[in-house]
Amino acid sequence: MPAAASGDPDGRVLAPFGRRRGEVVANEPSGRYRIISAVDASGPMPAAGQFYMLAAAERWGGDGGRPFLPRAFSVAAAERSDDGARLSFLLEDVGPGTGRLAELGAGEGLMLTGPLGRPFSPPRDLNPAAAGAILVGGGVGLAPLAIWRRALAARGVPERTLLGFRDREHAGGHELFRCSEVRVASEDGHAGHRGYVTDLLERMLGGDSAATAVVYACGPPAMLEAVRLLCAELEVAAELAMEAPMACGFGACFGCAVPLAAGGYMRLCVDGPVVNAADVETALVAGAGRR
Amino acid sequence: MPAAASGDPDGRVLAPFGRRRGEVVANEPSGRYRIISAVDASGPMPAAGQFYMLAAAERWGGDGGRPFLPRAFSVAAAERSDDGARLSFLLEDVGPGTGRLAELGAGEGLMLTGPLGRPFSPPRDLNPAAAGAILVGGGVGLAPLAIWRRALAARGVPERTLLGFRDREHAGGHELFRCSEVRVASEDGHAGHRGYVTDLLERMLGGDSAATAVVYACGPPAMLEAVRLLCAELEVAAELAMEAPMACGFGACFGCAVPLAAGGYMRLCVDGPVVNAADVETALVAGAGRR
Amino acid sequence: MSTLAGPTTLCGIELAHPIINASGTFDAIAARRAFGDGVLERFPFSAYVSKTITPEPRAGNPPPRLWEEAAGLVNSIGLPNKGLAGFLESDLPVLAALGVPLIVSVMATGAERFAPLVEEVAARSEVAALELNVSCPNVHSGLIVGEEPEETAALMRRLRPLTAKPLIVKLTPNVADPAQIALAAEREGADAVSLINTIKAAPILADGSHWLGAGAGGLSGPAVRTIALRQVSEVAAAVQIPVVGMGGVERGADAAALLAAGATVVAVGTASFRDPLAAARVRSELGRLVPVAGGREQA
Amino acid sequence: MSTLAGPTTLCGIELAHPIINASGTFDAIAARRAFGDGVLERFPFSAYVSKTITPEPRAGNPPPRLWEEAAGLVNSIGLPNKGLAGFLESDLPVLAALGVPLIVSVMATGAERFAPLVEEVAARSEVAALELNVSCPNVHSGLIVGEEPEETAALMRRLRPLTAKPLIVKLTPNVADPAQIALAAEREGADAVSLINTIKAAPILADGSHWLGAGAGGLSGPAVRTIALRQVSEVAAAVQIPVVGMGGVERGADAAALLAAGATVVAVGTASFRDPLAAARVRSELGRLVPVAGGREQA
Ligand SMILES: Cc1cc2nc3c(=O)[nH]c(=O)nc-3n(C[C@H](O)[C@H](O)[C@H](O)COP(=O)(O)OP(=O)(O)OC[C@H]3O[C@@H](n4cnc5c(N)ncnc54)[C@H](O)[C@@H]3O)c2cc1C
Ligand SMILES: Cc1cc2nc3c(=O)[nH]c(=O)nc-3n(C[C@H](O)[C@H](O)[C@H](O)COP(=O)(O)OP(=O)(O)OC[C@H]3O[C@@H](n4cnc5c(N)ncnc54)[C@H](O)[C@@H]3O)c2cc1C
Ligand SMILES: Cc1cc2nc3c(=O)[nH]c(=O)nc-3n(C[C@H](O)[C@H](O)[C@H](O)COP(=O)(O)O)c2cc1C
Ligand SMILES: Cc1cc2nc3c(=O)[nH]c(=O)nc-3n(C[C@H](O)[C@H](O)[C@H](O)COP(=O)(O)O)c2cc1C
Ligand code: FES
Ligand code: FES
Repeated sequence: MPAAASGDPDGRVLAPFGRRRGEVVANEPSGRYRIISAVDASGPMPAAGQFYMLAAAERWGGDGGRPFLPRAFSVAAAERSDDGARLSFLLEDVGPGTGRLAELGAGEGLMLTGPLGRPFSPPRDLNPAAAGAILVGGGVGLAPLAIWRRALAARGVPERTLLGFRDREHAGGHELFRCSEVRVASEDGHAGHRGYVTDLLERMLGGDSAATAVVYACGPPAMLEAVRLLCAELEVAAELAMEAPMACGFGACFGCAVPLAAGGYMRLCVDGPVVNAADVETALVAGAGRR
Repeated sequence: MPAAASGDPDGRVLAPFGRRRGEVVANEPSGRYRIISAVDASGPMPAAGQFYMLAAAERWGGDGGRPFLPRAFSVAAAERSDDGARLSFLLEDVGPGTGRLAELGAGEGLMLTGPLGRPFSPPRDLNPAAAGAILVGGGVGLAPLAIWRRALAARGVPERTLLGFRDREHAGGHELFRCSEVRVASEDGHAGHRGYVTDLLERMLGGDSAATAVVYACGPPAMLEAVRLLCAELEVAAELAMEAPMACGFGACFGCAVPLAAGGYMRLCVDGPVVNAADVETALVAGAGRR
Repeated sequence: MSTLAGPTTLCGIELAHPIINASGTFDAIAARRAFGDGVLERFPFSAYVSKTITPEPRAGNPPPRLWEEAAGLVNSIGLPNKGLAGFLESDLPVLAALGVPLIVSVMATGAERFAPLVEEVAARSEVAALELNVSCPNVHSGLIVGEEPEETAALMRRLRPLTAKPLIVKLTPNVADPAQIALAAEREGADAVSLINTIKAAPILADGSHWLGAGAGGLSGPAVRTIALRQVSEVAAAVQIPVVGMGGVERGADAAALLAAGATVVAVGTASFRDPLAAARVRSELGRLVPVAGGREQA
Repeated sequence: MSTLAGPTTLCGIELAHPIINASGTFDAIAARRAFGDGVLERFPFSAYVSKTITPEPRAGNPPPRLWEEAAGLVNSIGLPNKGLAGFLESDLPVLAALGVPLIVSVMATGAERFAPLVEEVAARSEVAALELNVSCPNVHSGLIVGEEPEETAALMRRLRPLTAKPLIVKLTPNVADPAQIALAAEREGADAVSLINTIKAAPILADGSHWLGAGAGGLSGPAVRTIALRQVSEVAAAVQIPVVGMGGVERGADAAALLAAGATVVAVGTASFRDPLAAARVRSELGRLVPVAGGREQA
């Protein structure tokens, strides 16, 4: 578990110390998911790939039971507004924490700590020959890719996006990719390619010169693992935005252990959540993503 | 702690076994208190002096923390309606349980177990020479007296009511005594006699022939104790509707111990909450009414 | 999996299902005063465990006796009961009519006072088994037998010859290694062990005063659930005799976890306070439960 | 009462206020990576207690390491750390710059491995005191020293001569009588005791599988608060040396209760996970607290 290098020259935006109260300004359904937006009056603009620890201001912890600890969410969009940063999160209701957050209405308080963690790296940092970026997402894993796509577009980096969905019911978060070209795979074939999004990726890396590719992926562990194995085989540079159960999000609890290829563990909250695919032993982290 | 006599020929109405879901139909402020009404589709009409164990259907116990156990409330009014019994409770927000109940809106679920406990006894059972009833109430203690006054009126028993309030802010629950003659005392003198309600009682028992009086009292422990001492001194029959911390309300936990004059304890939930003033050692029950 | 909620046996006693009550958390006689015959018609437990009986009557501890904590309850009831004679005379006949096997919980300070208690209770045909409470943290009985394997063994050696009826030893959770106590009890002929009893706790206020009349008490409810799971699984792995598991059971999934951890029967305690029929709900949830491999259950 | 949140001393170490962190629940170095210099500017603890250091580096337990329970957290982190050499070289200089006294938590399997660890850490001028972790339930070190008074005494006899710096013995709560362990530690020269560590617990699922990679872990958070209060008050009543109290502290009133129960200093643990500045809030609530005699406080 050796700590990462000090200095962290990885583009991460530092969070204000402590947690602060944001205000929910929107909570809309998006397929099976919800997009929750909140205004963060005093925090900085996050970098793509970073996350926040979120908790409802009321009925969370304290004298209460579960939800007790805050929950981690990748930021899906961030816009400057007159009142501060407007942050959006794509959220799947899978348990008490996400359930409580999903019911928050406009005007209610959202406690937030963040932005936290290591963001995505520019394609050229990963592959000096990079011609652009390939974004591969599935499920709520669309969230960090949505903000990353915008950041890439703003920097004029060409990007192609591949999204996978289980079935019609699970298709959500599309809104976040408005005005962008997206190829879709669905396991039930209701949209785009019938099958896995990694089929599309394999085809693309085959057609492409893998030598100029850089892959950024976020999604369920099984999808990430398929991406990791494919990129390892084709020697394509890749970053994965991973998940692990987190209690704190700022390196305090050592709970978010992810096994390293070199042995030992990293703390995903400070050494990730965006990791170089070559650094981890597996993307199938025990305890994460069993939803 | 010898259990009370079996058979309980005390007029108590039995509760359906288990708890059931009622629906809140009104929640109105009344001075510092709130009057919460719920429709109980399947329960019986309670007897005056009985209580219910209440919990909100949502966000109470289970995976949650506090409130964890249900809370006891005297029924303040009960009316037959097409949908079942319409029960009203007078409630003071003093902690997590009452706070959660106070925020319930119409249409929300209210879990109830009841009616529970021993109700008030008819005046003649307490004093064969009884000419009527004197009701003495303070604070949220108005609740059981309100339903008792109606029951007495329905039976044509003459009744006089004395109510005490700390100050203007604490005056509430008046609505429950609509259309009835009430004498009032307030510690700050904002209404009626400046001083304690027991001053009014003392005067009344002095003027009256104490020999034909029967007193029913409910209110803060200090008030009940003053009533108890006064009635003992004047040898006036009296019933007190008491409070003690309760976990279950149906004799399961032995938590609601009230010291008996004869030594040992009674369980207030099954041997009370209405007790003969002569039976208890004190009305100052440790742990109750410290609000 | 639905057979989980079906018939089972405990020390040869046939039970219609595996959900019983925890001692001291359901007074069937008082419940009839509150609910009438509904209690009999829908009795939620497959066996009834009495509140702990002592040789002499006890008034119990001075109030307050209850403190609500986050997801838990601290109690210091202090074993109020009518004493052996009062119990045998007034309560036993009523409890015998509940229609389920009767387990009588007993406690005394020291083996010599324990012996006649066990003998007299066991002699009654209405009694199916005895639970030996060697662990109650609320009674200041000097030595707490259940904290020492050797003390527990000595007590069992004295009591075992007195009856052929099943003796269930109720373990205290306030020890480093409950399996050692369980093994000692098993070695000396205990037919089963039950756990966990409440965990020593004291609600102390900011001004230093103790809230409970008796100062300290015992914690129960969801707050102790994972502690119970740990102790039940350790004990069940160590002994051959059946284990009655309890501690914080609220839902069918909690009962299933205790059964999976090695319990034969599960007791519902504090949950009955919130809902007198909590045990019936636990049982029906248990019957419906379809475990998601490696996932948190949805009851 | 507001002086409750003012300066104090612990074993001669001057502290600006009585709120410190619980070992293993706040990594000041990682926090700087997340929050930058804000951590130094608003450092919430009056002393900093390191995560437990072992002689050799440890990777920690296999994931999952966390389980959220009602009002509590079960963890089985398994003491990941860089080992003594790594700690002294890379972490100690950084921690020394925090601007508060530094307490280093240490643990080893057996007195002979403990001794050089204590000696080397104590020799460093940056270190104000050592906390001896004799209780961690997550490391399968064979014998758990902190469960036996005699084992604790023996360890102290070996370690006490090695340094004049304060030695704080961190007690395990998983014993019948923590005061006996505390007395043994005091008798052999401990300068203070701290408690409670986490309570043994195991999240077991309905299918019998263990959720935690290591099987079992330790419970912390509000669920253990009244257990901590009971143990702290018992230990503080038994010993003369100061007591560091912890377990489930969320609010100023919780800290006040531990202080009233006899603690000199209060540590905030799990609460920091939800709010990195929880300890600062606890301290300011403590300062504002006006206890209502016999009443639940409103912070
Ligand atoms: C860096 C990071 C970024 C994330 N970004 C997002 C995001 O953008 N959007 C989003 O929706 N989610 C995101 N997540 C995941 C999100 O944090 C979790 O879904 C959330 O914590 C679940 O909390 P809960 O209380 O709703 O459910 P929990 O009950 O805590 O767990 C949810 C699910 O996990 C599994 N699980 C958890 N505990 C257990 C257990 N004990 N046994 C078996 N299964 C268990 C179950 O299947 C359960 O349904 C992210 C996580 C991380 C670490
Ligand atoms: C038979 C019966 C009938 C009742 N009828 C009514 C009624 O009609 N209307 C009504 O409003 N109330 C009634 N009560 C009282 C009501 O049950 C309590 O007010 C309620 O349980 C409080 O719950 P809570 O969670 O809001 O507050 P809690 O926090 O549980 O307690 C409320 C107050 O009690 C004191 N207290 C409780 N615990 C502690 C503690 N640990 N330390 C110090 N002080 C403590 C405090 O001052 C606190 O503010 C009745 C009680 C009984 C037994
Ligand atoms: C109010 C109360 C009274 C109890 N009385 C007894 C008792 O008389 N004898 C006994 O062995 N256990 C007694 N217990 C302990 C329970 O039987 C049980 O072991 C414990 O509460 C854990 O289960 P739970 O979390 O489901 O309540 C009592 C518990 C409570 C809460
Ligand atoms: C994630 C986690 C890691 C911990 N690591 C250590 C440790 O390394 N050394 C130690 O002595 N205690 C450790 N503890 C125990 C705490 O220091 C503390 O004793 C316990 O958590 C109770 O306090 P709390 O309820 O405020 O968290 C740890 C606790 C948690 C929750
Ligand atoms: S979540 Fe706590 S260390 Fe990563
Ligand atoms: S409240 Fe449980 S016995 Fe009275």
